[in-house]
Amino acid sequence: MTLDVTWALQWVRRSAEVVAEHRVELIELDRQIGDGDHGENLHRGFTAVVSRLDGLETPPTEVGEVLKVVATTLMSTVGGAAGPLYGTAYLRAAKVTGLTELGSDAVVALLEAGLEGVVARGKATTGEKTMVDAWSPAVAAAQEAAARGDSPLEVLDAAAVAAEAGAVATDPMVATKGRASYLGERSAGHRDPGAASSALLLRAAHEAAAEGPRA
Amino acid sequence: MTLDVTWALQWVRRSAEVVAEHRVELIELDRQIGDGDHGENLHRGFTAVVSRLDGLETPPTEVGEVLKVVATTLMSTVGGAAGPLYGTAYLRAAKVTGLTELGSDAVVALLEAGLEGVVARGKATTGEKTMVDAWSPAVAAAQEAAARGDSPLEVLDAAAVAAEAGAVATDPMVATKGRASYLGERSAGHRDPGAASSALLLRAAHEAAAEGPRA
Amino acid sequence: MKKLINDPARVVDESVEGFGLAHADLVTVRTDPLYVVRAGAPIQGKVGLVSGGGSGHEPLHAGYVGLGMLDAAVPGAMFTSPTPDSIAPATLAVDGGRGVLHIVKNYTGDVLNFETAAELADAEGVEVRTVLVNDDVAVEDSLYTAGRRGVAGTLAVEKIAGAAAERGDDLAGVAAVAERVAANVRSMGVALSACTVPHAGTPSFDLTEDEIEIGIGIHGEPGRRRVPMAPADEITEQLTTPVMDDLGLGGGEQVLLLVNGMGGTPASELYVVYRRARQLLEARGVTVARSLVGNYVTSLEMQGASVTVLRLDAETTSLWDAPVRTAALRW
Amino acid sequence: MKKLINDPARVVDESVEGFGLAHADLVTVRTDPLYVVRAGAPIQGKVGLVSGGGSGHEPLHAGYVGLGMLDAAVPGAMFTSPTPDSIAPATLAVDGGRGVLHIVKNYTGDVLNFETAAELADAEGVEVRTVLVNDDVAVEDSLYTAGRRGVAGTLAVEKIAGAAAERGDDLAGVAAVAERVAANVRSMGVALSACTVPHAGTPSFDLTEDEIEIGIGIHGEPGRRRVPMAPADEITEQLTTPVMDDLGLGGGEQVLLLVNGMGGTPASELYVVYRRARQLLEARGVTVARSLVGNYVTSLEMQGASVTVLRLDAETTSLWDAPVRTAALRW
Ligand SMILES: Nc1ncnc2c1ncn2[C@@H]1O[C@H](COP(=O)(O)OP(=O)(O)O)[C@@H](O)[C@H]1O
Ligand SMILES: Nc1ncnc2c1ncn2[C@@H]1O[C@H](COP(=O)(O)OP(=O)(O)O)[C@@H](O)[C@H]1O
Ligand SMILES: [Mg+2]
Ligand SMILES: [Mg+2]
Ligand SMILES: [Mg+2]
Ligand SMILES: [Mg+2]
Repeated sequence: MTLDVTWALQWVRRSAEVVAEHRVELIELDRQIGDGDHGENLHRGFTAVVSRLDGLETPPTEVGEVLKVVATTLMSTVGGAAGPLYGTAYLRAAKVTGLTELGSDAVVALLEAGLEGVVARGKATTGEKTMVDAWSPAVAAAQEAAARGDSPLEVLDAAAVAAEAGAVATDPMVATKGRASYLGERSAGHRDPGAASSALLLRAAHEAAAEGPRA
Repeated sequence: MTLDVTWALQWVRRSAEVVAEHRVELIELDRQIGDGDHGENLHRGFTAVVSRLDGLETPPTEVGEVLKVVATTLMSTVGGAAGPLYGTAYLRAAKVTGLTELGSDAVVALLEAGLEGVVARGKATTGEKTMVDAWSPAVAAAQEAAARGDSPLEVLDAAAVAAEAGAVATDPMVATKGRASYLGERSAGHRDPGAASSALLLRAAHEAAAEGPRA
Repeated sequence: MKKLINDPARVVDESVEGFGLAHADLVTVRTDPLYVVRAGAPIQGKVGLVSGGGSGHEPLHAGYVGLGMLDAAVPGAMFTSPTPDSIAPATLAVDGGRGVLHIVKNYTGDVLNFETAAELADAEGVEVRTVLVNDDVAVEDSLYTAGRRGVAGTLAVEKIAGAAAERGDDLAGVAAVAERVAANVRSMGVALSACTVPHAGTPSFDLTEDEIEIGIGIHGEPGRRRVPMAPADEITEQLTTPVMDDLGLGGGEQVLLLVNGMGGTPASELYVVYRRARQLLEARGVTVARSLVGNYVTSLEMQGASVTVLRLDAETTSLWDAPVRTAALRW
Repeated sequence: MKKLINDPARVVDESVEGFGLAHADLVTVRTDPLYVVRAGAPIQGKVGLVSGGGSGHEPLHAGYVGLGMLDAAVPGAMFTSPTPDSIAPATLAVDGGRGVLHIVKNYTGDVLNFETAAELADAEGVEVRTVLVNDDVAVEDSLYTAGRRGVAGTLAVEKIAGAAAERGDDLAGVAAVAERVAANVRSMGVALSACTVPHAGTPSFDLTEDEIEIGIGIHGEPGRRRVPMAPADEITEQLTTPVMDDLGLGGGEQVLLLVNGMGGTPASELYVVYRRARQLLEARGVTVARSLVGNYVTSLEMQGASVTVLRLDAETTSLWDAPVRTAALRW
């Protein structure tokens, strides 16, 4: 499908689904090196996003409108570290997508803005065992894919693949940002929950595009 | 051996030993239907009795003197229900034994006084699942044995056998006195810890008499 | 068993020593025998108030020694009543010339040991009156038992009688107020988990993941019945309804509602229980005029709670409100 | 998991509702968004104090709302920082015209959410200053981490800054006192057992019968290291020594010693820890001038404790002593 507002809405719904499906897994990852709430927080947040979108009187007409609803709803319902971080990511992403349909470059711009949002708030760089370790390779892969002329769908796939690899790559890292950093060396050997959820959300973006519009 | 002050001292030492040996078992019985301290309380008490007797400047010369030390030390170190009950039992027993050597009738009188002490303080009758259910048959058996002319040693044996049976007989009873009574019907199916410890103490009296003086 | 202790045999002594150091402005700890008295005791011209019992129920009783409450607390071994030879000296130590009230939770051991202590104090010329606290409605057929247990209602008796003593009531007067509180207070408790007495080392009973014990006391005893785990609102009903019924509470009455944690329950859960208990009282037309929520009469680290309701009258309300300065209760 | 709750998703709301009912003389609970304000807020002419954070640490923060301490507390979901859209309204609700101080425990989530809330309040014309509490010495290489966590030392910052606001200090003054306390308070904690967050349903970590976690925070996170169970005195040393060292405490100094229970530890054990911590301080020539022992900053039903030491000066001592009237702290 084309990456228009229908795609954006579908991305949100698919996000809510994957977060619900992986709620327990994300809680468990966070329990290992954090405080065990990441899956619950995102689940609460995306449930709120969906019901907020469902409740809108006039349906959004642009991708950016949808992402802005996601941003403000996550900020006001998720809490913890992930709420402001994802909230700012979606807010920045919303700003660069004042278009009715996204091409490959726009997808890259969206992802870049998201990463910038996370970094602006969280001040983390790669290798600190945070969601940046999923977003950063995702952006790089998307840039490469767009540069070699891939379709928007392919760009999203490249981003998701890279984010998934990035999440896996957090396993051996010693955290130096976020709650896991309190564990010092003991944080090694566990996957960062925020990196894992980022990979899920980026995969959801690709799936929403691949699936075509739902009934 | 003759039932003189040496016997009384040996009874105390043997009591301290059996209480130490059965400490965990008595705790466990009390844990089932009470608060799990009976073994610990008696252990603390008899340890104190032995060290008090060891510390006496002039060794006691009469059975009654020994029993009075037992009484006051238990009263001041055991606490809970068992402290005052055993304390009063030994105190009453001490009074009837102002003799240098006990015959069968004196043994009976000693046990009768002990039972009276328990009943005076605790107001329990048989069948209420308390130490009275050990003491009461013990007294009856001792009376019978003495009446048929048994030796003091045999009288003590009869008392111990009856106390042991009496303790076993508390198993199916529903407690109506003491802490186990709070459980109502649920107290059935467990042995009363105080009856169990009473049987141990009476058996110790017999063993002390049977053993002969120690080195 | 994992506990922040050094030696099971020394835990009471070390704990009370720490308590005395932490609250030297309020209390003095005497050793050999061990008891805790209000700083400056005896207060001349004031009736003395002494309570005590097995340890493991902290802050009861030492946490309630101070202005407007107890003059002395006598800690026994864990879950074991203290002996007369610590109760009697504590009694003598707080006699200000107007006699001493013993506040005794109704357990065979406590009753017997305080009885002897009272005789000993009497022999020394100190007049002693005793009030028994027996607020636990879980013990239903009290005719056929050792009687009802004293549980969290003890706090109310100590607070209100303490205020009466502080305002200068004589021994008969303080005892009468204490009796009135004891007659109007009822409690019932639930355990979600057992507790472990240091010297025993194993939990006081064994519960599976979906069972709870209703009608427990404060010594880790099993309760009256074991029931399946249920939502807090349902459990709270099982505690509050018998309490209200036994008190015969009717519309228009005023009460104090105490939701007491057994030691290992998060405060957040106690407030969930409080919320429901209050709804139930209000549904009967009863006004909750005073409230207290927290760990006040505990069973070591047991998870669970009890609901205590005290029927208030104008005098007991104002005595409840009177100033109190103790380690665990102050206003 | 056995808890006195109805629905994991409703526990914070129901608990705070119960809290508001129990302490209506001290606080008012606002809903949608949820926060707790001091009765009568805003107090005109007084700097407002707002704190908040994930729930599960009760009595922190709502238990400290009232005269001489906080003006508002903002509870998040269990162990989850609240969001700006509850923090900002709470901030506006307690502005008495002289600005508001945010007291924020140093966690990424809390910092970010309070940051946004401060911006929102600022946009409404309310001046906001923020003090970060980061007293946990367990986080050693704070340059390479999110920085030290805020744990039980938060209580001291809230109490002392609250007293400064109550006496009429301006926002800069209250913030300066709060910073001074934050700079002079250190803590370290131990867990004997984990805790279970209602929505997770499984314990936050798994410990065997003879292991403990040293250097834990207050969110059920594992600590810095897992060590074998040891006597209380040894454990207390492992907590107190790093705290004293980090503060650089020397002979002749005066401190406040807070031994804090994590929620599931019997009071008797906390006093055993207090006793040893005090011995260690006194062995360095430090005077323990003020003390507090109890469950003040908890991790649900976790068994364990933390040791907090605050270096006192004349002003902070008198602010500590100043009257306070909250649900969980009053004198
Ligand atoms: N400074 C940061 N920069 C980027 N991501 C971060 C930062 N701090 C935390 N995170 C991410 O947030 C995730 C945790 O989110 P969550 O569990 O919802 O919040 P909290 O830690 O407050 O409980 C971590 O797994 C990590 O990916
Ligand atoms: N009223 C009573 N009369 C006789 N024996 C009693 C009475 N009450 C309790 N006991 C005995 O005391 C025993 C319990 O002793 P112990 O555990 O030391 O005291 P506590 O019940 O105070 O913990 C019971 O097993 C029972 O045999
Ligand atoms: Mg988390
Ligand atoms: Mg017992
Ligand atoms: Mg006992
Ligand atoms: Mg969190």
